[in-house]
Amino acid sequence: MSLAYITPSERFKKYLPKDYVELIDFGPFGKTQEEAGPGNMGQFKELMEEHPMCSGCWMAYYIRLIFASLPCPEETVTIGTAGCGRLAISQAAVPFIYGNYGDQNAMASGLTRAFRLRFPDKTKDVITIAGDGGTMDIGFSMTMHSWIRGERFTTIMLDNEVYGNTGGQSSGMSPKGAVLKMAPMGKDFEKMPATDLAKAAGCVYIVRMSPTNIKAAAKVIRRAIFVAREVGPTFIHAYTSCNIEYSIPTEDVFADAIELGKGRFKFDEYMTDEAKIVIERVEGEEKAARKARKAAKVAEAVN
Amino acid sequence: MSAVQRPVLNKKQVEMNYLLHEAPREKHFITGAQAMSEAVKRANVDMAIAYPITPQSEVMHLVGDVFAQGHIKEYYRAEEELGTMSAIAGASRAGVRLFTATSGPGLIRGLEAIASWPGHRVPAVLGILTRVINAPLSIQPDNLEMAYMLYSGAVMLHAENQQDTFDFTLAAFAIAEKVDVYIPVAVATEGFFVTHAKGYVDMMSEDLVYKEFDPVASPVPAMDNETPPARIQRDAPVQKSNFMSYLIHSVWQQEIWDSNSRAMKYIYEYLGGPVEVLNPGSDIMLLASGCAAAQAREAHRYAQEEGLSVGLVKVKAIRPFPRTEIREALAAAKTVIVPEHNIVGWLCTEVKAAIPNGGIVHEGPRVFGGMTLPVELIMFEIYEALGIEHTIKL
Amino acid sequence: MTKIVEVGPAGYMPTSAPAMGVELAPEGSALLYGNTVTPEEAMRDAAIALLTRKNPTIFPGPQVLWDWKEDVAEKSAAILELASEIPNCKIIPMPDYRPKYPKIDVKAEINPNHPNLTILDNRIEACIFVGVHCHYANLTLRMVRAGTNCYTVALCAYMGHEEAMASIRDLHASDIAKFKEIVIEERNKLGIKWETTLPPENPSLPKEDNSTLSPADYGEYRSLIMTKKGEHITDSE
Amino acid sequence: MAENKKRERYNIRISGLGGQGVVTTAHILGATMDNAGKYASLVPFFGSEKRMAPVEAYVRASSDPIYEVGEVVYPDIILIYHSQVVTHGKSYTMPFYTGLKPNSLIIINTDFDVLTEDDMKVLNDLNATVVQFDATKLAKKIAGTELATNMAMMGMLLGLTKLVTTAHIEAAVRERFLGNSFVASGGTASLDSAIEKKFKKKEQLLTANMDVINQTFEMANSVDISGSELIVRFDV
Repeated sequence: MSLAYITPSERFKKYLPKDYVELIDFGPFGKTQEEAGPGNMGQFKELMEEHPMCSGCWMAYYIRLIFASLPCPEETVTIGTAGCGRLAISQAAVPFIYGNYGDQNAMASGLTRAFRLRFPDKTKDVITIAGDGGTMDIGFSMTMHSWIRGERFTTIMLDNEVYGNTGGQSSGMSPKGAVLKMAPMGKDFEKMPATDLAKAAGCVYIVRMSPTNIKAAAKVIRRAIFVAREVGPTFIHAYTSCNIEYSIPTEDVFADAIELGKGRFKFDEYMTDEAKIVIERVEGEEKAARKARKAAKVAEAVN
Repeated sequence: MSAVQRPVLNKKQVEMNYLLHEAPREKHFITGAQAMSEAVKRANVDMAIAYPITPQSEVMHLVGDVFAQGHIKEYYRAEEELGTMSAIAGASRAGVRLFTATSGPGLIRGLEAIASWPGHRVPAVLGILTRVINAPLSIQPDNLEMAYMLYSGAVMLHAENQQDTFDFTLAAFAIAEKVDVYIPVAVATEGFFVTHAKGYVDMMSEDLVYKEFDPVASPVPAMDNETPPARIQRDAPVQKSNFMSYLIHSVWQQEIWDSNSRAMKYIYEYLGGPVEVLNPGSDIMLLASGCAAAQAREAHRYAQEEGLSVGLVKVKAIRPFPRTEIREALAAAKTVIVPEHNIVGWLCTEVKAAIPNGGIVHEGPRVFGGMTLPVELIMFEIYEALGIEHTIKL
Repeated sequence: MTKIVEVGPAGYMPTSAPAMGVELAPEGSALLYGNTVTPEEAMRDAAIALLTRKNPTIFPGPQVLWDWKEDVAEKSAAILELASEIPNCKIIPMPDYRPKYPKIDVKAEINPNHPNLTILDNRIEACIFVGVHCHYANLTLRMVRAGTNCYTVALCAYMGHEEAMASIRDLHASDIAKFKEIVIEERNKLGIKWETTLPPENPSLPKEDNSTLSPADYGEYRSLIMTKKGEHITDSE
Repeated sequence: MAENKKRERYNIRISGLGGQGVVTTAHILGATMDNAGKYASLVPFFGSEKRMAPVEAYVRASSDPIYEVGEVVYPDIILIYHSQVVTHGKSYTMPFYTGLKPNSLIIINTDFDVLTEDDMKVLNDLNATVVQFDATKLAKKIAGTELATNMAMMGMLLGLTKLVTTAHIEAAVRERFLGNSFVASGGTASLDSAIEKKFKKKEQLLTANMDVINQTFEMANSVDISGSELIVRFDV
């Protein structure tokens, strides 16, 4: 774990803007989940800062949640593509690569392999975060082939079931019948079976969900990253509504997310036996570490 | 993970100047595809990614063999060219030395990503083994695809033969990685005519390699979480706001073309300059690049044997375009003949625009669609230009 | 000396210095207004600019602001020593390269995507860029030349910058120390009285006070965004 | 171009059918010239090298360095590996003598006279020499396989032109069958293994090939083609 590149040089510390100094002192770097997890995401400027998305954007919320859940933000690189999502992703203090249209999983393939050859003894996490269009339409072949090749990184699809950034066109992930731009008579084919495709292509950990439960969502993100480190490709298909194009009043965004969480985004978690072993081990270790810290705290209090 | 263990090789790392100019060389009789993969072997490449397309496939399968032999560290066959070129862009952010190659339609398919490499500051080396791109389908050599690369911002070298292919490819890595350049270098040569044909190549020992890639000596930080700044999106999408104008994008583009022009001094250093001129001051100057330069060289030889006032300008660097050098070389010419392997005559257009008296540039001869450019075709133009009677029947 | 690269503003869309024929100085030399000169000559002209123009400022970049490399401590110390010899010199850092949304704090930092905001707001007429990656330095220097009347000095660990009025290449801490000596010499020649003083600290805006916000400000999903330390989030379903 | 320059350099076009070893011949010819300290460049025809489909390969051989690349459009020497190239027009270059330069040489593998009256008139006007023999029969007779047809054709060519010695050829053939520096399509490689099985040992294969070549050298030595009739026939 290297924090050197985010540690201010001693002499310049007082010449840096405060929020940069706070990155290390109060930011999520080098911290445990209890100290810096989603439960505390309000305290970090990096995750709090004004996002450039529409008011009430559920995607912006989920992206913040992703960053708050990272097991090791100081060793993580995110990759995105054109779409609303990258506007928020680029606000975080984690490196973000913005490539060409839909090529995030191809980029991640190169990046992950290059990291492994340059840093054989380090863990560097790579996550692609793209919309339904980038992941399942324009980037489809690159997404699928990165899974088929067994590339070890995490793919997160922010599914708002529409091309929000270009003004509300129908996507492969739009539900059948949805009347959207470029589907003026209603979309005439089914929503693409993303998680089935992921399973067929060899993803070893797959979750479909509507991230309304903060703890459950964080757990899934971490599981996906831990498994990708050791076993193979992992995929999270998350519902992140577009309240503008689907005309969801801001105050109803949460209710809509809960509603879809009961419907086509019903929680579904798949893992291979190999993935399961990793999850059980890592979560066991985390639990033990939590216990140990608690015990130490109690001991300290007693003393 | 592969069950087969690749051997660990111990090689001597040297500077590019030593490698190209001082290291003892031995003559080999090999194909252009072999020449390119032999250069990759000596370039200490970290990673190669490619999607097969004829005639490039010969090069990249040989590079795969070179990987299996332990000369490079990582290699895979990607899903298609856009995936390939994007993966190169991704790997490049981690700070490794990269190579890929493609041909004709593959280049066009990957062009969206390739055109973004310079702006992304991707110092990869791209082999272009030329091939017909237009319908109907054909696998034959025709370098029209190079015209589509001219405005990408990449440095472009055009190899005449197997020896050039070897030397240019090797030098390309050093040029691409200079801090004041740091953009991709494309090394083009004609498919089949060079890739699948054997020629003599003087090569240094494969125990010598170009010194390791240094991701710190870079005009942009590697995105490896080792180099500051932490808050980095290396290629921020530019959106105009009250606080930002499009000026950032325009100066960024200028920077890419400035970097391209800064490559010229290294083209002099490693390749002896962007042009080779034989018999300067002749009445007729043949000007050509790539295989057309080989045909022109042959025509030049015949013309010398016949005592004709014919000179040759071989253009090695297409980008940066050697405007000054070409002006100088053509200053005394009465006629310039530009043989080319494409229908549009992209080199001819550039040459016409580069000199003050563009009218002396003769259009062609051009062949395309995989046709050979017989020396007789060039001789025909020379005789016609000089008003000499001849017996050439085409 | 013909000044090829001059103090701006050069206008709406200036020709780049390389396109005007400026080439990077060879090893052992420096660039001054686009001409190859000795490093001392360039430093002397730069020193006079920093001593005579308004609001001299040093813009340190990520390579010297963060503690990632052996030579950072030595270089950052040398930069501060140099700053403390330039009367009323300020230090405004360039801590990273991403554009600042929604708004940059121009007193606290400079950014390569919109450097002129900081330079114009602070009326900076002479500045030094040091420790900025070459790509971003070139972009910044060109925009500064385009839109401001600021004299730019580039202190570069690599090959220098055509766009700067004065460019020093292959920079080591010892070169910064030498520059400092030249600044002192020129200051004395100009008869400027100055006691070695470190520049003022970063004047970042005070941290926003979120304590006055109420959960009601955050609508339906307030609990997800505004969790406070110690506040327990139960399942929201 | 000056006429007197022509004979220092041979521009060879080889026309045959898929499976006859046309591309292999080009590579061996190239290596042979290399072994002799001379120069060669070759361009294999690529595309659909299916069995019995037309195949062309091109070799330039010279005592001076060669710059030119690409197909030989105006050849001095043409090798025809199969009578169907002439009779059925199984060739990418029609008629088979297209582009032939004056005073040139054509070697045809056939067991009957393939040239028409019209062909002979054109070739006579060009002062060409046509060497005609049944290379396939010779290959079967000496090596026991028609796969050595290309050796017979190459042997005849080199025997007539005397560009190299049999030692240079042997080294090249040895490199071709025992070395690994050869680049060709996958089909050629599987053909090799078929031959290997037939001969059990590579050495045997080599010897058989060399026997064919030596025999054609002898045949070539027995005639002087300069100033000969248009057609020179060998009995096998």
